[in-house]
Amino acid sequence: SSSGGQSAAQQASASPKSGGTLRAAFPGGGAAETLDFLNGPTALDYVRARAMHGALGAIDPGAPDGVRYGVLERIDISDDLSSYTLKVRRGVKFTDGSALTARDVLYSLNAPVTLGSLPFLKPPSQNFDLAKARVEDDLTLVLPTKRPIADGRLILCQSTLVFKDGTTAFTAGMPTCGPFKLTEFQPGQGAAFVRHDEYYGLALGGGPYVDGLELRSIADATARVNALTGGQADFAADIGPVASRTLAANGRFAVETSELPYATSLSFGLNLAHAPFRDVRVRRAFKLAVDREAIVKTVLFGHGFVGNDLPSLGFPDYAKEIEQRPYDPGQARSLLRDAGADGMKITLTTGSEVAGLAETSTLYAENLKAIGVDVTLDQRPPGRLFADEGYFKLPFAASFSPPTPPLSQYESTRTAGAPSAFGFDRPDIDELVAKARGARDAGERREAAVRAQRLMWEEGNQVIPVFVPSINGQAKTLGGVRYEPFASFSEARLV
Amino acid sequence: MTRRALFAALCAGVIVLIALAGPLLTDRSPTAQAGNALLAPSPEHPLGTDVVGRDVLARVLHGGLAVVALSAGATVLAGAAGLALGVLTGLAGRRTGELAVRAVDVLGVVPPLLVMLLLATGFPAGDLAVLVAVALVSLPFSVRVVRAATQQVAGSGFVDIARARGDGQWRILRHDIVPNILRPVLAETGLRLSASIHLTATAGFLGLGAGAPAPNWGRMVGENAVGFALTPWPFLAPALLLVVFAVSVNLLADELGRALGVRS
Amino acid sequence: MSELARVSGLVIGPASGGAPTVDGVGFTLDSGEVLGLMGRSGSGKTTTALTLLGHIRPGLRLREGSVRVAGLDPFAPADVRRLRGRVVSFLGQDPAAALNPARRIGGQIREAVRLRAASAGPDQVDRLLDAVRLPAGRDFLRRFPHQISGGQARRVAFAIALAGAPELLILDEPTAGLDTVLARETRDLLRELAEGRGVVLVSHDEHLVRALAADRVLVLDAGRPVSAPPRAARVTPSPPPGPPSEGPAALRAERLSAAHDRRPVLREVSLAVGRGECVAVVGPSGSGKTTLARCLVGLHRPAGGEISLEGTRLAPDVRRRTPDQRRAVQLVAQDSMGALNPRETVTAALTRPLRARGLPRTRVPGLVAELLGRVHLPASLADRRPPALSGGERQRVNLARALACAPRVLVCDEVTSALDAEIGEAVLGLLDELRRDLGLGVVLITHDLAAVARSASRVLVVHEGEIVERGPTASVLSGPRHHVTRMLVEHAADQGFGAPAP
Amino acid sequence: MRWVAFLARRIAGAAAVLAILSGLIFAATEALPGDAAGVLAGADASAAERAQLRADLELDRPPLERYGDWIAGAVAGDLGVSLVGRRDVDAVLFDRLPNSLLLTALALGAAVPAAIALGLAAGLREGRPADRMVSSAALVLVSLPEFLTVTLLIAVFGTWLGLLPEVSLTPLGGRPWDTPQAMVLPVLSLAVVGLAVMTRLVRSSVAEAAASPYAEAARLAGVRGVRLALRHILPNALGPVVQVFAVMFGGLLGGAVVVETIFNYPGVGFELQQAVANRDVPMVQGLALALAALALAVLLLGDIVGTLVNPRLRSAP
Ligand SMILES: Nc1ncnc2c1ncn2[C@@H]1O[C@H](COP(=O)(O)OP(=O)(O)OP(=O)(O)O)[C@@H](O)[C@H]1O
Ligand SMILES: Nc1ncnc2c1ncn2[C@@H]1O[C@H](COP(=O)(O)OP(=O)(O)OP(=O)(O)O)[C@@H](O)[C@H]1O
Ligand SMILES: [Mg+2]
Ligand SMILES: [Mg+2]
Ligand code: NI
Repeated sequence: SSSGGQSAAQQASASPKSGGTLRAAFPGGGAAETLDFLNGPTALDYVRARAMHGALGAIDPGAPDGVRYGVLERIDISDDLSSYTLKVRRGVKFTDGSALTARDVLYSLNAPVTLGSLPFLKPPSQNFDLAKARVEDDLTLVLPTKRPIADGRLILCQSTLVFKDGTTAFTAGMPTCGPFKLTEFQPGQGAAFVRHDEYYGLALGGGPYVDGLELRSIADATARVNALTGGQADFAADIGPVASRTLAANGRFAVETSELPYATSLSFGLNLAHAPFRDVRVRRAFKLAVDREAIVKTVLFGHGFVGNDLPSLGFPDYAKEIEQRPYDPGQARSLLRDAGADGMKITLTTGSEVAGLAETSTLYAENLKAIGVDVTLDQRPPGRLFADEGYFKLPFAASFSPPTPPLSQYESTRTAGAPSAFGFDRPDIDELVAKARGARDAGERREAAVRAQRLMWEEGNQVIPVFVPSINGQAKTLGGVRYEPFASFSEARLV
Repeated sequence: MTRRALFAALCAGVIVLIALAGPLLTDRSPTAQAGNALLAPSPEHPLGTDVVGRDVLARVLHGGLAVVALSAGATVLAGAAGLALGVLTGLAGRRTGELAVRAVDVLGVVPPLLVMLLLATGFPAGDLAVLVAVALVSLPFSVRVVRAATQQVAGSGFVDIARARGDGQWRILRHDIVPNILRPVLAETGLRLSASIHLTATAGFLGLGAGAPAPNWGRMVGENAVGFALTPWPFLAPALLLVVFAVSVNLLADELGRALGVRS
Repeated sequence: MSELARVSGLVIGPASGGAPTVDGVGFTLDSGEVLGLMGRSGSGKTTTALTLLGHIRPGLRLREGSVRVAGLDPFAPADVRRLRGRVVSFLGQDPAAALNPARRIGGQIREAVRLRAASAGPDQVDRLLDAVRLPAGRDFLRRFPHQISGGQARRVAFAIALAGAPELLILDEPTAGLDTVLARETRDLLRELAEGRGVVLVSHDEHLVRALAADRVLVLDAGRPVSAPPRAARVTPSPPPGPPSEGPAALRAERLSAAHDRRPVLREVSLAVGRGECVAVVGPSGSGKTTLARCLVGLHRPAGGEISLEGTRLAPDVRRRTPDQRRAVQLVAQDSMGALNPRETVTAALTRPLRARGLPRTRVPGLVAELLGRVHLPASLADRRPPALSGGERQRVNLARALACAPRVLVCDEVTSALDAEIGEAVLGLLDELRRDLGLGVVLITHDLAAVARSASRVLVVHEGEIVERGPTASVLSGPRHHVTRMLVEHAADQGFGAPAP
Repeated sequence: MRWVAFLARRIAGAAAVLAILSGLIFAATEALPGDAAGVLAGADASAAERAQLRADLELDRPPLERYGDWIAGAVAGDLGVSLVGRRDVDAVLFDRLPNSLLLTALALGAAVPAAIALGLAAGLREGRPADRMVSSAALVLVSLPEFLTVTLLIAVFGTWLGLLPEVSLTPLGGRPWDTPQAMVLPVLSLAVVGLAVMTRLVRSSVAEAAASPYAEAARLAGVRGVRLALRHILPNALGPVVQVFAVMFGGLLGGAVVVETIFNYPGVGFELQQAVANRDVPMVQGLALALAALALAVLLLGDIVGTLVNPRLRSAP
């Protein structure tokens, strides 16, 4: 039952009530957890940061601009797509009482470069020329782009959090402007918060509704479920498809899955350095061979979305007009035969980094055997898949990708023969993507985006059979949990 | 042979038989998807299906060989090395003995999991890594038990006499030391086997060791642990086989020790 | 006088069936009485005595008969608890094996005192130690059983048995392995102890039994009570010792010193045994005889001195000696229980040295049978393990095993202490024969001056680690010069083993 | 004096082992394929980004140089900074080690006396019903893989009976012992595993000692029951047992990973596993070294006690 977060939220708002302490369990990273979310390796680090720091906004396909604004009021784009004007919301206050200004926002956008960060926080600095940014007044910031782009709002709002100008260390006592105030943090154990009473959202009639928030770090999925069922937590993140079925049978708990676009793609890279994959028929055969429905049904117990070998399902730029590729082992087999790759030998390297990856790989391998590929599965222990320098040299490797807008993601990972493209180097598609991002006219933009994606769909070297949402368990008393892109509790309520 | 010994031998025999002849007893593929995941037992799937919808019975029948070979291999490896090292260091002069024991200590103090993780990463074949890791991890136990027992016996009058008589080390070992330390050694061997079964299963549980999707009781236990609450069989069937195997071999070791240790 | 114990119709045999070990034994004992239990080695004395404690050795089974001690049945679990240690106290035949190797002797004695005597002051321990003539010093009490001499171990065990003044004392060979002075003192002590309580005295020492038990003597023969009193051991005068052989001595030790834990126990001891010669080493218990024996065979590393075999110098450590040298010098150890591998049958124990000599497999069984015969052990023992042997049988297995090596020198540490006069005589006769026929040199460590007189050509007297007197047997025994020798000889004379007339 | 020399020799030996181990640990962690940069960067990072990360993390310096720095630091009590999360390794160690030590100590504290009691009870009654019962139970327990035992314990005490929490959530800012009820299941899980192993060893040693002549002599002297067991039989049975207890401690300490993971117990084993998964080399090295040092210390203790309980060794250490 992928009921989505909405219904529960509605339930909760039917009888709105404030107060209580919400306890949520997340897979943590042990002592490696840090308040420095720029370098924090786990999802929990980011969730925690999101609770304490204000965000520029969040991606929201339903909103007019494709984003829901946070500490910003709006983002205006110049007609030539070369300059973005950020309007800071008036009255956003830090916990030390000072007001948030455009300078703080600029500093925060620059921080991933000046303070160092993990790659996923770098897109704003890659797309905007921050050195040339101008602070017009306390509430106005103008950002020139490096080259004209239309999807800058998504990039800015996807994951940027704001903190005070001049911050160099992330500590428990630092001023923050998010929905909650941190009161206690213990790496590997958890963090405790109280509601930030000066939070700008309250004045707008929103949350947070709970008085306190506890984010607990529990590494083992079974343990998280146990914490939930044992009443030690109200929310358990990422419990995985199997546990979700167990939980669904229990009347006191609900299984909630994140809505699109917040789903992780499971993908398989066909390395073009490996001769058989240079033949597009072989690539197509590999795409036709996979039984996507079966994977969704058996591996994900229905909590998943069938993929169409294109990333970023659910984002505005995603080409939903391209027809769904069928499961056609017969045609796959004949394509292989035509290409002379019948009975080809290949090793599929996979891991268990995210829920369903290992199982999906297992089923895919069986699907491939059925069309006559002699496939060996190399299942690496957890945490081992990308650790290897040689990962991008593997002929056939599993991967996953968190939800990101398709075009900017393509540019940062697959253009100009980037190693992560597994030898896929198509200047024509690169150009189409660049055009799509930079076109002033919406129709033109759309058309280029779809054309680029169709080419990737037809000739690309990525098999993306399914998208796995975040599957969480929660007490029936909890509602209003949102995704941006991880679970956020700023609007959550306990009834 | 006592009734217990007979029973133990029978159980162990059945398990080994399942392990060896299992693949012949089914024509179902142990890796092919046979239906929905985690189906309850039915006539078609007597033990149900596992987390990815493979027939559990077929996997159980195919998955014994690796485990039996792995645990027996590790036991023999660790047991033999432990006996040899333990006896030698127990008999050797103070200096040499101490040195050798220190050397083994090096192994003993590295957390077993670390050894396993390191080896599982370093070796290309995961199962071999598990075997070596298990053997290495068990070795210090073996050596210490055997060594302590040996030291106790080595001080007795009859060993003195044999030595004074000119019996070679080997003869003393065979006639005086080994028979008198046999009980702890056999008990220890039983423990080695359980330990290696544990570690193999734990490796599976933690996702170490390569070879997936090939079935292996240890790995099956790990793979299906999440589905325990939905249908226990994919988890229980291999776990039970492992436990029965360990119990029966331990029992056999005990009975053997009793039989050999009879004080007329 | 009240009846303390009654045994009737006792039949005990191997659990696996076969001829009984004890067959129809019965007796009664009043308090104040001493009952002597005599008979040949293996005749069932120990087995009978143990029934008073309700104990049957593993492998044997009580077939018939009843036992009552102080009106209680020792074979009833409830009664045995009230008996053992309180009413009945036991001194075993192998005290070395009976002491707990992991505990200090002081602790073991103290425990026995505390356990049995309700109002025991610390002086109780001292009194016991004094009674058995053991030093009460801290240094001694802190030692472990393997750190004391055989005679000392027996006295420690005796002290433990005496603790708490039990009503019935069962003593299995209380004087075996004690020097004549101690043996005499033990006899006096026992006479004192017998007042007001009962004593069952198992001994092959006819004089001791006769002195204490008067005519309350039960003689066993192959498990059956026999009426005839045992034939008095006739001490045959020794065959005139042959003249010391020419050439280098078979075994020679020169200025040998040794220590235990840096405490010197041997000081510059020199000794030589010629081919075919028998040299006796006598001395009070704890004087260092066993240490000397262990030095000779290389099991104890001397602190100084030299040992040579037929002129060739021997390494002090047995591990450094050649196989041939090792075989040439054999030890028959004092602790006969500890010296046998509990897991090895008699046959296996004898087969090993024979095979090690490289004898063909086919000849071995014949030789094993021959060896058993020579030490007067029945072939029925061949498949037993040491716990199923009597004390004297074990001693003889040890001897047979040493002989199986075909040694040139045999170091015998109390080889006849657990043997009755007849078998003891036979064993000494066997040694004579080997000396004569094979030129075997014998170092005879013993407390039995009669045996010395019978076999040895020369005697060394050790006292506190030093040789205080040496000389031809006849002259030493008849004209002892050192006071220690004098004491030993005098006490021997009291016991009836007079020195042979000069 | 002899004892001083003996201790000095043992301690020097342990130090030498530790030195060798530090080299081994460093080499082994170096040999792990891949590095933290790869893990941190994720699948989508470019080669340049990886290189940058490697440089940031100082992974591009020669290994020997880094080993030197590490050892110099370790001697001075500074184990460096973790690559992931950038925390002082010693701080993590000092935070987690007490928790693990407590868990292990409680487990051993529960298991050792119980194992001795059960092993004695069974070994003294060899072949009788009490022995059968204890031996069979130990046999089955010893044959159960840890995670199975843990799963069963959770199912019984947590899920069915609802007596104890299934997860050991330590109050934030507190220590595990602040919520003792949350420690029961982890301790029990760990203890059960050790208990079975040790019971079996104690039993076999005791059975051996109980059949010895001195035990028989003690029985004939009227020593019975607890006294017989504790004063006469146990001292002789203890040699091999002490040794195993010592190895056990090291094993439990480092091997508590499964238990710590399942209960989310904040211990060193759990951190170690995380660190290996993260390829966080300084963290792995620091934790492994600390565990090794600790285990060595316990082994040393085991050796000393083992020598003490074996008088033949004791009199001439
Ligand atoms: N291993 C040992 N450690 C310390 N002292 C010992 C050891 N063995 C023997 N001793 C002591 O050394 C002395 C000599 O012992 P030894 O066994 O040689 O005497 P012995 O002459 O054979 O006595 P006995 O006639 O009683 O057998 C004794 O005082 C004894 O207590
Ligand atoms: N477990 C057993 N099975 C069979 N025979 C045994 C067993 N134990 C002892 N015997 C035999 O029983 C006989 C009597 O033994 P016991 O120890 O009573 O003799 P003993 O008269 O004390 O002899 P010694 O003077 O040599 O000590 C011996 O021949 C011995 O071999
Ligand atoms: Mg006897
Ligand atoms: Mg002696
Ligand atoms: Ni004097």
